[in-house]
Amino acid sequence: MHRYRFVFLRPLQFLPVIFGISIITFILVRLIPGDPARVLLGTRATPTAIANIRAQFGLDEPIWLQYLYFLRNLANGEMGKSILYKIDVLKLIATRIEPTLALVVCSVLLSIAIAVPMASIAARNAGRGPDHAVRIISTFGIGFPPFWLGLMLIILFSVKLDLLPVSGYGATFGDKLSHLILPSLTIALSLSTVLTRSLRAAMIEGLKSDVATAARARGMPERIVFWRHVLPNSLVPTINLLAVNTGWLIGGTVVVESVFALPGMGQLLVRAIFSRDYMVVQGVAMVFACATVLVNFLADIATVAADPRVKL
Amino acid sequence: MSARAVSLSHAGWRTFLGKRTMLVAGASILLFFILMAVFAPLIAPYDPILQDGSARLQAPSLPHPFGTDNFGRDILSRIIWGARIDLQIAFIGVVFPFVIGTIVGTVAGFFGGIVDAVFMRIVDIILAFPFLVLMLSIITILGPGLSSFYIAMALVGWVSYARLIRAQILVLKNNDYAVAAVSLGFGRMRIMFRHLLPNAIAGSIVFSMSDAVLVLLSGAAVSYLGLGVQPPVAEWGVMVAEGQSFITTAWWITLFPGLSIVCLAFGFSILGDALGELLGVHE
Amino acid sequence: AGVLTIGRREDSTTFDPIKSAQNVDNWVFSNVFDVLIRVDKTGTKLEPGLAESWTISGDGLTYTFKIRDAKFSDGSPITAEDAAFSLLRIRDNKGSLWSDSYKIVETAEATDPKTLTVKLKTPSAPFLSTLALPNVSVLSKKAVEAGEDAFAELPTASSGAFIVKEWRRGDRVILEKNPNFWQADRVKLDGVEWISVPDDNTRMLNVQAGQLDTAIFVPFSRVEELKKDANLTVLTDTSTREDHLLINHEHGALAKKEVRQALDMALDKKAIVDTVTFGIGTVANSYIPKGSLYHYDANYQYPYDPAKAKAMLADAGASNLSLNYVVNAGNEVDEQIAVLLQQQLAKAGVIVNLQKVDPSQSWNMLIDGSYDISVMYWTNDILDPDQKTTFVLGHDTNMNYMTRYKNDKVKDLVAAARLELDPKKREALYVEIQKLAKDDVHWIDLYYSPYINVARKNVENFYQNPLGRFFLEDTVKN
Amino acid sequence: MSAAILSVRDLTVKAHLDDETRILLDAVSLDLAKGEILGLVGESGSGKSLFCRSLVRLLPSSRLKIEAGSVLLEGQDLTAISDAEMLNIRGGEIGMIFQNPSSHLDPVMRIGDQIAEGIRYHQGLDGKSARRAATEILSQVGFPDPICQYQSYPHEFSGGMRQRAMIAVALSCNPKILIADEPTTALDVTIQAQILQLLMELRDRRGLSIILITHDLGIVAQTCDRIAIMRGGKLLEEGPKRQILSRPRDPYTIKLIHSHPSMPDAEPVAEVAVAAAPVKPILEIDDLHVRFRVGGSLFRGSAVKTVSAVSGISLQIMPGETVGIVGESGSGKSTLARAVLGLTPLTSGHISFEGADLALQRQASLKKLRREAAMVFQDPFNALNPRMTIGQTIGEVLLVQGKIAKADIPQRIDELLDLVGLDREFASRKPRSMSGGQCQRAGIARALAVDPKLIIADECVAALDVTIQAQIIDLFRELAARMNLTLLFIAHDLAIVRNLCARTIVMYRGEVVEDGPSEQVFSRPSHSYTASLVAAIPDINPDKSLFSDARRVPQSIPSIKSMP
Ligand SMILES: Nc1ncnc2c1ncn2[C@@H]1O[C@H](COP(=O)(O)OP(=O)(O)OP(=O)(O)O)[C@@H](O)[C@H]1O
Ligand SMILES: Nc1ncnc2c1ncn2[C@@H]1O[C@H](COP(=O)(O)OP(=O)(O)OP(=O)(O)O)[C@@H](O)[C@H]1O
Ligand SMILES: [Mg+2]
Ligand SMILES: [Mg+2]
Repeated sequence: MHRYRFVFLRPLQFLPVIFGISIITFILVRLIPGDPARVLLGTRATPTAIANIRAQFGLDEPIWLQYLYFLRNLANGEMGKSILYKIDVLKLIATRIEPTLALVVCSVLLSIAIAVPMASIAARNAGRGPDHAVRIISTFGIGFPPFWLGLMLIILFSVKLDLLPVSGYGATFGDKLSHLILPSLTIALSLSTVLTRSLRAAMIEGLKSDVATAARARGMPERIVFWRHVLPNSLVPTINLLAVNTGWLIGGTVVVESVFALPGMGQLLVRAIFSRDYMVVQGVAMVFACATVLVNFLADIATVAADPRVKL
Repeated sequence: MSARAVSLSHAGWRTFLGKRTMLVAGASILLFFILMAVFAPLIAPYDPILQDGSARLQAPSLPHPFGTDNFGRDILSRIIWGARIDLQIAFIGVVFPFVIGTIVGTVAGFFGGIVDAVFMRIVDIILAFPFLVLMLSIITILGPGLSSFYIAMALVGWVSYARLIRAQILVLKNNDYAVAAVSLGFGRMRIMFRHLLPNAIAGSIVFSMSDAVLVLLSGAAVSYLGLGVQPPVAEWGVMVAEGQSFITTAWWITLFPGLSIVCLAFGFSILGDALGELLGVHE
Repeated sequence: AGVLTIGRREDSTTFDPIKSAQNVDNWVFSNVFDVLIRVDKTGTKLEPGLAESWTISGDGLTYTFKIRDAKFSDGSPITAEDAAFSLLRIRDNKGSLWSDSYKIVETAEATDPKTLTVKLKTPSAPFLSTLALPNVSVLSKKAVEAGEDAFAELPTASSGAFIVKEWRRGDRVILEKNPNFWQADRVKLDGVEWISVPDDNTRMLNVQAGQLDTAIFVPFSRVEELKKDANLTVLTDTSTREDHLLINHEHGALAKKEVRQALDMALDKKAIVDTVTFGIGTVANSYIPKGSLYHYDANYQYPYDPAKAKAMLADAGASNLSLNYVVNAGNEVDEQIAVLLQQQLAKAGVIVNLQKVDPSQSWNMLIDGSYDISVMYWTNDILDPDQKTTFVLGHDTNMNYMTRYKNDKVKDLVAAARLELDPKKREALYVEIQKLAKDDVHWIDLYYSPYINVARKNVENFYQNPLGRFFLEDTVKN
Repeated sequence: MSAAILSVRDLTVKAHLDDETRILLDAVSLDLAKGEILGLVGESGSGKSLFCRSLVRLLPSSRLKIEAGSVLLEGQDLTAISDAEMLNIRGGEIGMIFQNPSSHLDPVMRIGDQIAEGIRYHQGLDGKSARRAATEILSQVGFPDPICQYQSYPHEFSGGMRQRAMIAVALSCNPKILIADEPTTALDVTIQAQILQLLMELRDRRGLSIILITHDLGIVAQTCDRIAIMRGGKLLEEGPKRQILSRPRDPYTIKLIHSHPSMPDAEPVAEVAVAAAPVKPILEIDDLHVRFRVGGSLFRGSAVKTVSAVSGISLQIMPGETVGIVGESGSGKSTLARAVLGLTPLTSGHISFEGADLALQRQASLKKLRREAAMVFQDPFNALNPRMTIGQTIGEVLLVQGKIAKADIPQRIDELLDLVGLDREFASRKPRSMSGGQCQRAGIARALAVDPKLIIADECVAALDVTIQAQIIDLFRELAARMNLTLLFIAHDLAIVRNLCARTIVMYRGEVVEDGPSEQVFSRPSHSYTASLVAAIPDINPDKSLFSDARRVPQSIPSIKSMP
């Protein structure tokens, strides 16, 4: 299957992107005013203590030298030590990666589970009541700030109805899953609206398309026309939309993780930014970037799988 | 085969309105907020930042239809004044990315080759870059406030527009009228900006409407993380974020600004949908 | 019996006590490690910890501690050797954030397995208090030397009431009762889970929904509502927290004492207490908080008088005063105070420009002096007032807590008070200092506020002392 | 008309638009006999497709409604039955083939599955038997390796194969009637002949009745038994093929027949007396090669392949010549044209326009070209900027070229519009509000605005109706004669070239295989490829059979296009 040959070659393309991101994060975090040593020591820090910390983490070196060290570490598969947590950044990230990953996956699945039926209903009733209803719901879904929405969900489902845990993550699989429902729903409510809009448009197009006409002309009932011909043809733009939105989605997890106290990378990142834990910010940014690149890569594979015409 | 001249008689307008309900509805919502912003000093019943220690945390009532916050400030007045800031956020937060992205996308798509490759790698990098890291870093570098927010939005947001426009230009530049323009000896600038861009831009205009919603929400998220506009300025996102602590005791502090965001977002969305239909844009 | 779950804002960062200066860590340190000398529940007295008793030589330079018969959780005995090791480690270790505070220690040695002898370079009244810091807890020499990094991850031996069973990073620290703790009989709980829930609302909702037993850091705004909940008790424990308005004495008119006094009069602290703390705090009148050692209750309090303030400003030639107010972004209370102060000062004709920056940056701005006024708070780490006094008034390296306040008379008094070992005389010195500082308006004291925590009704004796330590040894969960 | 399998009576379809109700089909009555091929002919928009779609109640929009009339299929009125019953009629009784197989086949479903889908649904067969049946049908429509081709996706096929696949899908449920809506319009003449032959064979083998929609009378003449002519939603006349072709009654039919390019009485092209004096050629092409890199790029992997679109062409074009370039799709005609105009980089060889060599002095000769050569494009709508009025479009050219003073531009625009036979008021119209023919005239006016010596027209009439085609060709003929233009006319319709051009060049796979005076090329083709091309033109005279053994087109699938 030569159409899939890009799978082996594409990763080469990632290198410049990852490299670019490493430089940008490196410079960016160091441009932020404020000093990790001071954050670490608090307001009562003495100048000697601060100098001591700076020396310990190599922050007194010139930036370019720090970057070279960083690259050298990277080549050895390390990302330096967290200033705040004093452990290896990769090790730290490894402890935090699962909740974020699980959250993203659940949100995407849930969004799809919401978007496909919504879009189908809308598209098959285009211009009529159900269509308008879907459009109104989805515009409302996107308008609410997620932190507010999340809190409302907690109040409703956890406090009032006592159905689901308020926050946190859990230890067993089932436990984790029940903790993920509300946060995923919070993200899915906005993500699904984006997907619904795109799917709906593609489906309406598809229902009017020649492919659908041809299927009807050979006597296929509307059900088959829709599920066998229209839906598969609508998927590709949606897959790409999802891929493009990964960065945004990951950004969204930051707020949701903090509302739902999920011990993921988003929380780690926010705390790292506010405490100027350079190495951790760098590390998380790189991991996020790699994840985005990877998701786009997977989306490419999915696109190729979903549409035999596509060559990459 | 003669084309019918378009004349909008009275009845014509009626059918126009009939066909364009969405457009009209979206535009009206937007207009409503614009008027609200413009005439804020006239219609707001109270000074939006004036604190009244005797009227703290009052539930909605006749003198304060939307209630008051923990400083005794009138929520309605703050929402009305907030419209100024939020419309500004939506507008500026979209315009700069739009302009930058459009220019970059046009140039990259038109010239192709190395120019395109370089721009697209930059786009890749920014897309892969966690949006919030960039946003938070830039805002902390420049100090919280609107201008930092705009700069952050512009640095990140242009990418979507550049991608959209570039994709369009790549298709359009092989169109016969573009080839014709080349064969007739037109200059590159003319071809790019007079022939290609006007035909490529509809998608971006539609997208800019939903982008405005995202910008508003990013503003709110930034407020949640404490980096929103400087107090005591009234801004809806900040109002929702600040009101969070009263969410169970004084729901009105968050609900009304929240609803304002939703309504404005709603206006933008349906305007975007309608424009999309009008301009024949397929998402 | 039972496992107590506590919700807090942030997760621990490490278990190596010398490598953290964060409250989040100190709370857990004091559950897991014991110190030689403890601060009691009231926060005003020292009491024996692992040191059964101690003596101080006449010159105030030599301290001799008798180490109690106690064991680490791994069963090995706690010796003077371990105590000396811990004290020297916090002074000498490269990664220690506290070296400076223990530089005063000349030597520390185990003269016999149960006797620790410490020699100081100079006499120091607050020295004993500093031994109560959780950061200088007694660690097992053997366990630490087996691997510092591993120890910081998960301490293998603890001298305190609990042992660390598991640390789910970002989520929770799980503690289990230490059967070898020398006061194990006192400990009722089977275990404790410190759970991080960053969002204030979520944290409160967790307790309301019964998914957490307790939550700390209750926002002022929630107290009223939580009190109404029949399942909950809202605990307000005296703290050493004091919120104050820093003034940059080097900036123009602010150098004039009269101007600073006028500002103090222009502020309606009662209104702040009412609006921001919902009446929970109390108006402050001294930099030494009410309830702590040597607090001078009768200290002068500038009256709220905007008209007089305006007049005074005019007299001082500062009628068009315009101030740059650095606000900590993301801090709800700070932002609220800022908004309030802005309006209050406007009444006295002072224009305040709010500049919101994120906290790590604002410290830099304060240190660099690029501010006019800014609100900060302080909570004592140690029982002795010396630490705060030195930082705030003693012309230390931090420019008197970034205010650039200079008064040599006060400076001398601070130094004298540090060396004075007689409590009576010391108190007199501190009263004098408090009076002078008030008169100079080195900063404007705003309010004291208690620690506010919330617990389910089935939790008893959940208590935080003024220095912030949680006495979970006594806590009961029914 | 005894054994009418399908009889349509007074079928009326109306469109309920916002501001008016339009009658799209006006009481059309027609009969289709068993085993008969009925040709439905008419200009674009006359309602041919709509008629066929209304037979199976697949109207393109919910605003269109069948208002009156009946459609009797073996006595059953299709306008009255339920939707569920209709499902069995569609595909089961009446199969449809569409003009554009590329867009009607599901791109993400295997060809075989698309065929099997109908079989399973209509005949209730299980997967395996459906698969076997589908494979059988594939071989019936001429796929040489049906088992393998069952697995293919539409995009892997050439146009001709796709149309065969489309037919296979339509046949999958054994319909009695096949409706073929312009099944060959998108195809090359040679492929067209193959498909038409396939349809006739199927009719013979299966006893199908076929309605064949087309706008090419030649096709009708070659394949149908009866002809029906439509215009503006009305059936103008109907009758046996020979009767209509030889004794048309309606004036429109007469015009249609007479504008057919293959009509023998179309005036022979006057051999333009190329000045005897040795003139220099206006255009000289010497051993031109144009290769394209396909697939691979530096990062995208997949080995870089090159396609030779033009390989080794040498030509000389004299001033004032009208040269037709013909050849099947993909033979490199457009590439040649673009290369001449400097729109595509040359791989090797030389092109010199009035002595300026494009390879050696690129800038200079491009400048010259831009001022003295112009191009007319295939798709008239696509060639004009949709956002500009015709006046703006032409004015812009005049402005940029700067050959005339700014003040004279409006006047010149009027002159140009007059020249191409457009009303002056069209200056303020946008392409969207104009018909294809009008747009093409505007495109020609834009080309003339350059005041060119050379015009290259690439398939400029392919997208137009026959009648409009004839008008445009007349316009070219007139312009060429009047303005002493050199015309390079690219087409794949040989009849048109024969009609317009004095000289014809035949291209095949990037090479020129024949070059000479048109009469000679068409009557005595020297290359076998030319011969097969000529043979595949459907003649309007039914007696010059397309399918007679002498002209027989090979039936095998591997079309020239799909060869490596
Ligand atoms: N959805 C629609 N709404 C309104 N009018 C329509 C619609 N579809 C087709 N028509 C009109 O119906 C008429 C007949 O169209 P039809 O497609 O049958 O023409 P045709 O003869 O097949 O033309 P062509 O040769 O271009 O395929 C046209 O005038 C067209 O404008
Ligand atoms: N830009 C390009 N990149 C790659 N291959 C191309 C390109 N343009 C043309 N080709 C290939 O070159 C060959 C000749 O194409 P060209 O368009 O010149 O054919 P044509 O004779 O004009 O066909 P048609 O009648 O379909 O217009 C074809 O195989 C085509 O696929
Ligand atoms: Mg048609
Ligand atoms: Mg071509």
